[in-house]
Amino acid sequence: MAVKDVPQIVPVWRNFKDLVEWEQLHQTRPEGDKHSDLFVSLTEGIHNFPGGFALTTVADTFLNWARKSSVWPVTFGLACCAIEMMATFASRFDVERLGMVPWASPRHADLMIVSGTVTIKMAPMLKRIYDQMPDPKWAVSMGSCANSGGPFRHGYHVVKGVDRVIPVDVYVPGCPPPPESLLNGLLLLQDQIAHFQRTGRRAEPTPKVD
Amino acid sequence: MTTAASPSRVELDYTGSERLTMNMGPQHPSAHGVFRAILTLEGEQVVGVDAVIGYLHRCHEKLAETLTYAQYPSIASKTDYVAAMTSEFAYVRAAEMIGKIEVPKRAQYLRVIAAELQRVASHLLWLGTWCLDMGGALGGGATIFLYCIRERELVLDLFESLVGARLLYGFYQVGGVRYDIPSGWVEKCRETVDLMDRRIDEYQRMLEENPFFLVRTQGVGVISRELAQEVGISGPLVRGSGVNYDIRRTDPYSSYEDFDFRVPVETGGDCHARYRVRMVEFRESLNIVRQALDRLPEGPISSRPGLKSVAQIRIPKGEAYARVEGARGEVGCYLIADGSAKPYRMKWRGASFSNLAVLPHIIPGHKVADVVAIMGSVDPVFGEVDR
Amino acid sequence: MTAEEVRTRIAEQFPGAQSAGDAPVTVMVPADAWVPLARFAKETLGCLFFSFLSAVDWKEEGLEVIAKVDNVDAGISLLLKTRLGSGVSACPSLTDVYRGANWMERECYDMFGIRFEGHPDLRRILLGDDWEGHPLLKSYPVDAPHPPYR
Amino acid sequence: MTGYASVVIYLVMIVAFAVVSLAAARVLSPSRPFAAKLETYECGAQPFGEAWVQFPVGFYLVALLFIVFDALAVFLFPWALALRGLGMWGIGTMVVFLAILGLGWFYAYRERVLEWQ
Repeated sequence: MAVKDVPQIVPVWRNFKDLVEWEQLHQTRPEGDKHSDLFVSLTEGIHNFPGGFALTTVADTFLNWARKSSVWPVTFGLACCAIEMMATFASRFDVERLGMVPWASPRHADLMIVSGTVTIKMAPMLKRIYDQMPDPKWAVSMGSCANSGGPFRHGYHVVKGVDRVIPVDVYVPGCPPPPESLLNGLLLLQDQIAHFQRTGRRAEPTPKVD
Repeated sequence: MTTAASPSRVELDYTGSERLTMNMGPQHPSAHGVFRAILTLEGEQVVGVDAVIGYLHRCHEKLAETLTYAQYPSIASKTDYVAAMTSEFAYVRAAEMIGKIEVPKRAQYLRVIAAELQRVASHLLWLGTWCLDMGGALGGGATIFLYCIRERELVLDLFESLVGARLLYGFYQVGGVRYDIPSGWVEKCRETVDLMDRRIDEYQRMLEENPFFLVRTQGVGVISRELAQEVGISGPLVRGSGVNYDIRRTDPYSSYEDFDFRVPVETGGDCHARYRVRMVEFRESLNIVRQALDRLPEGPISSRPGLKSVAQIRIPKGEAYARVEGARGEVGCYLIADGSAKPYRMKWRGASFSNLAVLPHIIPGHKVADVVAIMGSVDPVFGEVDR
Repeated sequence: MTAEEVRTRIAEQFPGAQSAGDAPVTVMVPADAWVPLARFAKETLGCLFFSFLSAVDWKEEGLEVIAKVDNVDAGISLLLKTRLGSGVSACPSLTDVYRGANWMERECYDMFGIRFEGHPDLRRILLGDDWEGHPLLKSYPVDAPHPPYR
Repeated sequence: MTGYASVVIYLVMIVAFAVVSLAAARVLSPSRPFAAKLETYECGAQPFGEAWVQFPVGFYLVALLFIVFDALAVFLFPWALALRGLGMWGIGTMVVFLAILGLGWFYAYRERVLEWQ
């Protein structure tokens, strides 16, 4: 039977209920949490001098390089992904060569890798630990449970993604993601930190999603 | 506090009356996951424990009522995610018991090989994290952790070539197994098993004469024989307390009766006894894998046709309780089928839930550092505790 | 001690009990004979090992509490069942027979809302204390919304 | 005069290191204190009860012993560096010093302070 050329309906991402729900409910990073106001006013002052911009961009790249190469993750294992995270921390897929020392207390950590399912009873605890980490801090959501609730999304006690609790910078897909893809996520995070401009604007994630 | 007889002892008994309540909370390096113990302390002595669990309750039993028999095994592996093979085994075996589905001999042998390799990998992770907890990341403990994870990667490579996944597999299916052994896998498996034997001797030499390890584990966390049975702890814990209960021996399933292996039983009941039981289990599992590889029969790997639709497997009305000897004890699945493609009710008997239930009975009286050693020797996995 | 012998001893001890099967010997008793049956299984039949305790929601016929106990040395396993009757959600507690029943009954209360009389501290074990409803009942929706997390 | 120059430079460097690192931290670090961040960290749970409780005396004794033997270690380092120049006289003084502190240790050992019941 002749296939009439039916007008192709290209689904805009507005049609997906879950994506719209994500847009409303996901947490975003507070403004200006990467640089102190004193530093920003200092750099404004330097820009008045000739060649000031060259100095601040060099300072910025140096500062970003320093931050990028020693991002300490807090060991925050929730479920199965925690075992894969431990395998990434251990001898074969060593994260210490990226400068990441797994640390137990949030007071000395810069990065929180949420590895596992976030349940409703655990969410306030997770929020409190994220709050107790000193700025500047980042969050990596590891595994499909943390990304969007994963295989347990329809359970009554499961939070549909950790970005409803804390702002997330890098999502690592997989259930559980093998250590290679977690390392890839951490390298993406390091790129994001390295390309961060002093003006507080976050580097645009590529590819561009309209 | 036992005040010693000799008068010359400085009376250090507890002068202050207040007690400190402290959280060994969900995010704790030695919490083995999300377990919160509210400890009431008198100085260093733990006086009271109130265990708070449920931080990883992922509604397994409610989801089981909405997922069909073909879908749920991959979720079942997320209950005990450190020994994922034996978790799927329990669910699949329960469905086969109700539906009286016969499993071909080769599939039974493949299941035994996968389950025993999984027990070795799970015990390696137990030994690594336990020594990490006791020695501390910067203390001596990290060495054993790094060695054990290095060995565990060898077993995970075997699973990756067999199933394609490292930690959570969909290997078990109602009626048999999903994948067959790729070519060259048997030689690689034998080579890994021989290497593993030498490495376990290495750990044994490292730990057996280590005075710190002996002081931290001997006489710590003693579980008496009747308390063990009354609370329902199983696996290496109950065999460490002198009860000869191993489901592979009392209720042999999936042709375990073809293999001869020794069930280690210690009567000490403390952390060291559980350590010795697990070290013997390492070797017994490796022997079983060798015997299974020698006598691996030819034939089909599943008694049911390939899966074309999700709701293809229909189990007639009935109920069954299938139990499997997991790495942590008796993993059971009580299934009630009502003839449709989804079970009516599924109760998951997690071994770690009962193993953890014994902690409030044995921890009071120990020091705070012993709580860490006892938690490590109980080796709970919280996907199984909170289900 | 075979399953056949177990069934006869239970039949003579508890006239109201129907027992069947031999892998686990399933014994169905009315609710008031629940604790005596458990004590009988523990003391005379030697079933010291307490495997698990749970419940099943049969919609109209009401809730059913099940418990599994094993005699490890003799190799007998017993599946004890009792029907609470429709609309009834109270059941005598086994904690003074088996200490392992403490957490199991707290989970049954948490998931099914069954109040166990005689339980030392009956409160929710898996869900938060401020959680309304008992999820494993058939009337509870799976994908229950819980703002702001879901 | 030149002997003291190195000491002065050394002191200046010590002070400068402390001042520069603290100033850099204050300038560069985005400090956004708010209530939840400044709360005491108790493994993620809400801290309850207060920590001002009477501790048993054992902790205090262990702290005392630690300070005593830490001071001992501080004196050992310069002594070990300069030992070649001191010769037998140096060893003799250190033996006397160690004997006195050993007395303290022996007393603590005999009183079984270190055995934690």
